[in-house]
Amino acid sequence: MFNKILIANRGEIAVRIIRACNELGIETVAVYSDADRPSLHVALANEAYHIGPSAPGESYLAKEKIIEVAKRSKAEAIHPGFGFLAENEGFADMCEKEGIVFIGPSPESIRLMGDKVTARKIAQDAKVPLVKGSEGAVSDVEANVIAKKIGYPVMIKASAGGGGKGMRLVRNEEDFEGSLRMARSEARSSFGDDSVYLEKYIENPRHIEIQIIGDSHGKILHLFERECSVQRRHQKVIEEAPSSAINSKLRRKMGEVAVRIAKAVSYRGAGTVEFIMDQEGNFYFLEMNTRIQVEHPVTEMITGIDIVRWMIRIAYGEKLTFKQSDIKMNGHAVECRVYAEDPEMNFIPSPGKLVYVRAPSGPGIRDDSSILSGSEITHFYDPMISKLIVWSETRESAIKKMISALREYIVLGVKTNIGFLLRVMNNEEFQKGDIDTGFIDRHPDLLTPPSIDIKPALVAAALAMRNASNEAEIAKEKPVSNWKLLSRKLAVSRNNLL
Amino acid sequence: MFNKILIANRGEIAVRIIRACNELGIETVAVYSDADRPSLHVALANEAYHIGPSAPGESYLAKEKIIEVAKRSKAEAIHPGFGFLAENEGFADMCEKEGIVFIGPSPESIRLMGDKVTARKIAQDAKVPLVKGSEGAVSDVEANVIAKKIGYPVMIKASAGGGGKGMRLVRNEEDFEGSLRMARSEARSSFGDDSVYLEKYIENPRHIEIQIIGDSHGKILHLFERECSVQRRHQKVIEEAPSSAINSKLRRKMGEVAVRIAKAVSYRGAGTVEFIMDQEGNFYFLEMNTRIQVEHPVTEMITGIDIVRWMIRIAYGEKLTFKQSDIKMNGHAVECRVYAEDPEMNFIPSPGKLVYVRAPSGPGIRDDSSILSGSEITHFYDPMISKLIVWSETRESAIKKMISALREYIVLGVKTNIGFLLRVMNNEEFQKGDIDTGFIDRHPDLLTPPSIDIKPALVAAALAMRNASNEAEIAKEKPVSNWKLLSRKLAVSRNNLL
Amino acid sequence: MTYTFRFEDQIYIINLGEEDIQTNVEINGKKIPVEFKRIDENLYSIISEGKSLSVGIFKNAKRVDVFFEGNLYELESISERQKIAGKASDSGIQEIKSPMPSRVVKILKNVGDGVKLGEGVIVVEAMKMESELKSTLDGKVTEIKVEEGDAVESGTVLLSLSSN
Amino acid sequence: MTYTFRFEDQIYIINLGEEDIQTNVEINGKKIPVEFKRIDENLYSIISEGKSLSVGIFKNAKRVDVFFEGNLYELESISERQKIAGKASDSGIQEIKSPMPSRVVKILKNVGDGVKLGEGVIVVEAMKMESELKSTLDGKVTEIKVEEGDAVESGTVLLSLSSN
Repeated sequence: MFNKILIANRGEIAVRIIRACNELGIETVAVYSDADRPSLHVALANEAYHIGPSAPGESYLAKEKIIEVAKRSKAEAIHPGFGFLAENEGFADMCEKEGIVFIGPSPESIRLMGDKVTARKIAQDAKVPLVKGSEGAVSDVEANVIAKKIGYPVMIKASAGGGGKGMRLVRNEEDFEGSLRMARSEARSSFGDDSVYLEKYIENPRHIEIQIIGDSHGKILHLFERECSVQRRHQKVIEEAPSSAINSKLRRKMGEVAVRIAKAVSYRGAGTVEFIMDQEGNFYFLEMNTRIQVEHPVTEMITGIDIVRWMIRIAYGEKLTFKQSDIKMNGHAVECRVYAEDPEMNFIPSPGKLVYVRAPSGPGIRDDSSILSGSEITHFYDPMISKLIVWSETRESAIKKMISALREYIVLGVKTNIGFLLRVMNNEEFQKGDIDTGFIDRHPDLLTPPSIDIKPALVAAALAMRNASNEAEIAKEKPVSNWKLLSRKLAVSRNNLL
Repeated sequence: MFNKILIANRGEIAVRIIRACNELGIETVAVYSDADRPSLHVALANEAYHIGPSAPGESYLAKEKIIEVAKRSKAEAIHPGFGFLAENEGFADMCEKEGIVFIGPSPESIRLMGDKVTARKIAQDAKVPLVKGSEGAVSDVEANVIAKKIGYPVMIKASAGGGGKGMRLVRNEEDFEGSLRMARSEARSSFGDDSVYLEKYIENPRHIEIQIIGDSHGKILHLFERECSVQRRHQKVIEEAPSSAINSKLRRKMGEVAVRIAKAVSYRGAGTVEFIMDQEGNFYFLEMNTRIQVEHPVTEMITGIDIVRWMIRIAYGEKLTFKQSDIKMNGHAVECRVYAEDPEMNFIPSPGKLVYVRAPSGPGIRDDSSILSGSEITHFYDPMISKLIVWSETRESAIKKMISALREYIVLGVKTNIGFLLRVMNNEEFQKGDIDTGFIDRHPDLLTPPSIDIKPALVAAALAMRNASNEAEIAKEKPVSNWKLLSRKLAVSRNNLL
Repeated sequence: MTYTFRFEDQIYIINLGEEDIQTNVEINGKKIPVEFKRIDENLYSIISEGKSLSVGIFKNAKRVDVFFEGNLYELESISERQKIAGKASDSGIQEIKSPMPSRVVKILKNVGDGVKLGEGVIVVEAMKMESELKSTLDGKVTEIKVEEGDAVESGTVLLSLSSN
Repeated sequence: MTYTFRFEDQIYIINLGEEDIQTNVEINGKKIPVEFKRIDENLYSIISEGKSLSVGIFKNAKRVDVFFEGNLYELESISERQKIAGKASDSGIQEIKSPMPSRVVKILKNVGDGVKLGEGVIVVEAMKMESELKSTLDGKVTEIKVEEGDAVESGTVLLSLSSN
């Protein structure tokens, strides 16, 4: 096995990879930007090196700096995590040339699947169902014509895209031009490439994806599906496995299709084939992500297979020790992404210092996080606080477990989506499994906390004030604090006010 | 299902039961002593009632007070957890008479198994192998004679005992009298009953126990074994499932024997049949614990069955929904009990305030705890900080995962056994599964931290001093603190000293 | 000790003793039996008539954040002077502020334009995502304080609206 | 700033600047390159020549507890006067102290009795368990300060031993 691995990432996925390395007896090397000096991935790795300023372009995307640290620290392999350089064929290529193992697929696989237009062609050749759309990237002029031909609603997507960025849904011709502009502008700033393509928009589809895993000896297997239909801003926020919309026959079929696509690009490592599924259960190829996915834990929970550990073992050349029929599905897993964001403000990120964090724990609870009290959510990176994952025997009890865990979660200092997640878990339609990508839009009531008995909050707030006052007193060693004086004044006149 | 349950316990097991209730949609009622007002079980329950002073006799053992709270809060059932009233037939009886469901076996089952002498007779009748010993409790005079007859080494055990209290191993006649006195004195203070019995001591046996579960409709199943051989002070500290010493044939046989004993007392709920096993694989009945066990999580991890949830469902009258052949064993689980204790001082408890606690988390990690930064370990209760449980595909990777998790654990303010647990996990014999109840005695080297590079500790200590000095400065608003003055004096003269 | 807070345009006066356990608390003159215990730096256990709650609290300048059961409640601690002003306010003027450091991408309205509750008025970009900020009332735009392309700090007032 | 500690009868003098990052630290006059960052209340990340460690620290009166990789190291912060005394000490006298509030059950030795390293000298009971406290040296009992049945506090000196 490798002696030492560099993790070219940050946050919870870097911590996740460090823990996997520990379990394989591999030394770990962390890299960090200015903002990440106090991060947990730095503290938990065996070695840590500073690679530049907080902006990703100057640190986590700086290929040469990362390669240099790998060479200096004698790391034999690099795990890219997700985002940053994970789907950067140039980086995979550089690693290869420098004699460092890139823990992921070949640069060629990344290239083929990275270009969404090429990916569509490969899927078409592999007889995988596809949604109607443009044949590749389009100019502004073409776009309008094609949009009309395939018929509204139409989806504009960044060719180099992924993760919902540079994506715009257009419902009618009037909105097309503005949306096209916004999509191109986002695509340019996110991927440095503003080419976009068009697809027929499937009304309220489910988002279903198949986890696949392949070794370097030609064996490719699938680890069943994940359902990621609950999305906001076109980004996943709640994921589960298995999907309540899929029976074992459909599961087998989708698994086979996914393996077929992976085989078409001689895929190696962990990857995800994403589909959308309409109300009738027809599924269409969306894209393939050639990396570990944020939501991989739900698959790990129901299969007992540690995907990150296997990525490393496969990169070292090991063979998969199991076959398709050995992989069993057991129970149900749900993941909630806990974000520093404001659901009442269209889920806008809420960066800031996490003054206090207390995560739940206990049976069937997994908290994948790199956060501790005092950590900072900066605007440089994704504002995720934690991935809270639960496992239980059935979907019903998994949802109840998630509710119990979310109610235990306490985060102070920033706005979070915890209340929103709780309201989704308590929603009757969600509990029935009646979900699709339009779920949140259909339920604006989920965005706002219900009115509550304010009494406990008032008592708590008064306690906070009293505390602050007591602490100030101790610090100042004065017998009467300003708070006290102020409060006395208020007390005198309070009868006039009520 | 029940609407409301009272939890007649404290600490992590109370928290464990509250979480199980949440998942079943049951309201929870906590009770607490003076010392436990700031405890997590109080904060997490839906309702909480004070029941008396910190000494267990006046609170957690005060049957009437607890029954009174149950009636006042309209709780329909009481879960006793372990310890305290869990194996108190009188309490189970009182519940029955008051129309409150006792979540556990019948008072009769508790009585039969609670008296170790009666339990031996039941086992004998059920054709379960037994170690040679006295026929019941013995007087001081008899004791000496019987000890000589069965031959040294001999074990003295409290008739009303359990959990290693009131137990003494005697290797030769000279020590017998003193040990008998100590055993009786411990038995008296722990159980209010100083009667003891004798057993032939099996040299370095393994401690193997079978988890059983029975519903009130006559179905009794077993959930395989746990190995709890690593013990200090005759108390378990590391447990795992499955045992590396047991093959599937022996597993089936021991499971059948355990179910046979349980059937002999018409057992209902979760229980554990404990055996010792000699080097040749012969096993002997030790005792049956008629309650949930501290180490139940390892069984939950390998079977996917939530034992605490099932206890509640069974108490409500539900039938077990699975049969013996449905129960599958998957992977390997290890539990380490993290204690506030000092391995270098014969594992003596180390009570105090936990100034800072940071528990590990992530895939396959389960931390069952009721502790947070600022919690107090008092001398009133068991000094357990947490049960750290890991699951992985194999025993080897589970041990590596445990090592990784223990290295992440940080506890300040009291002495802990974390370093000791780490040294056990890294021990070659332990890794080979070469363990028995004499393991710790054979490895005194595990009790002491190895000498290390002290440099990081020195830097850290200096940082702590600098911090304290800075904080004192801020508080006092003085430009130069006493620390600074002191340090300057030291700096001037330090060259004289090295 | 008396503390005064504003929450959702309501004013609450809380009277709280110095003891931790079994204190009677008064809210707007009404006594409620309650006891509480600090159990961690920012965490309190509150028990009132048997009901138990764990509540996270954080005092941030004049604001107190209270967090429980997944939801954050921001209470404004107010002084005597503000309290009187608060009673008289509710003037129907709302400011659209930047919720974080961002760049103004597009201003969708001109001064004097009518706006409906929930209608988008300005697009900002932050963390590589564009967000449309929406009107919080039915009314019209009274002032625009930024230009397209401006980089703005968290809390910068972008536009003012007044209600019909 | 200079800090002095005793650990396992060795004295260490640490010279530490005020900066958090890239400070050169001197231990007993020898420079070691190190940088550190506080990452939580009691938690520090220390990086030295690439090697990373997370270390828990807690200053408790004159003692600093340092916790990492599962082990607790108790360093005694010492003053100038103590430092000199420390050099001269190591007199071979050891005190057996009660590690927690407990009751003396049995005293196994008399004054003058010889003891071996690891031999039990006194039995105390605490938390319902009896514990035998053992000699930390080869030598003899010089003083017994308690009687059987005494209730003692944590840290109470029970016996004094001197080495051969």
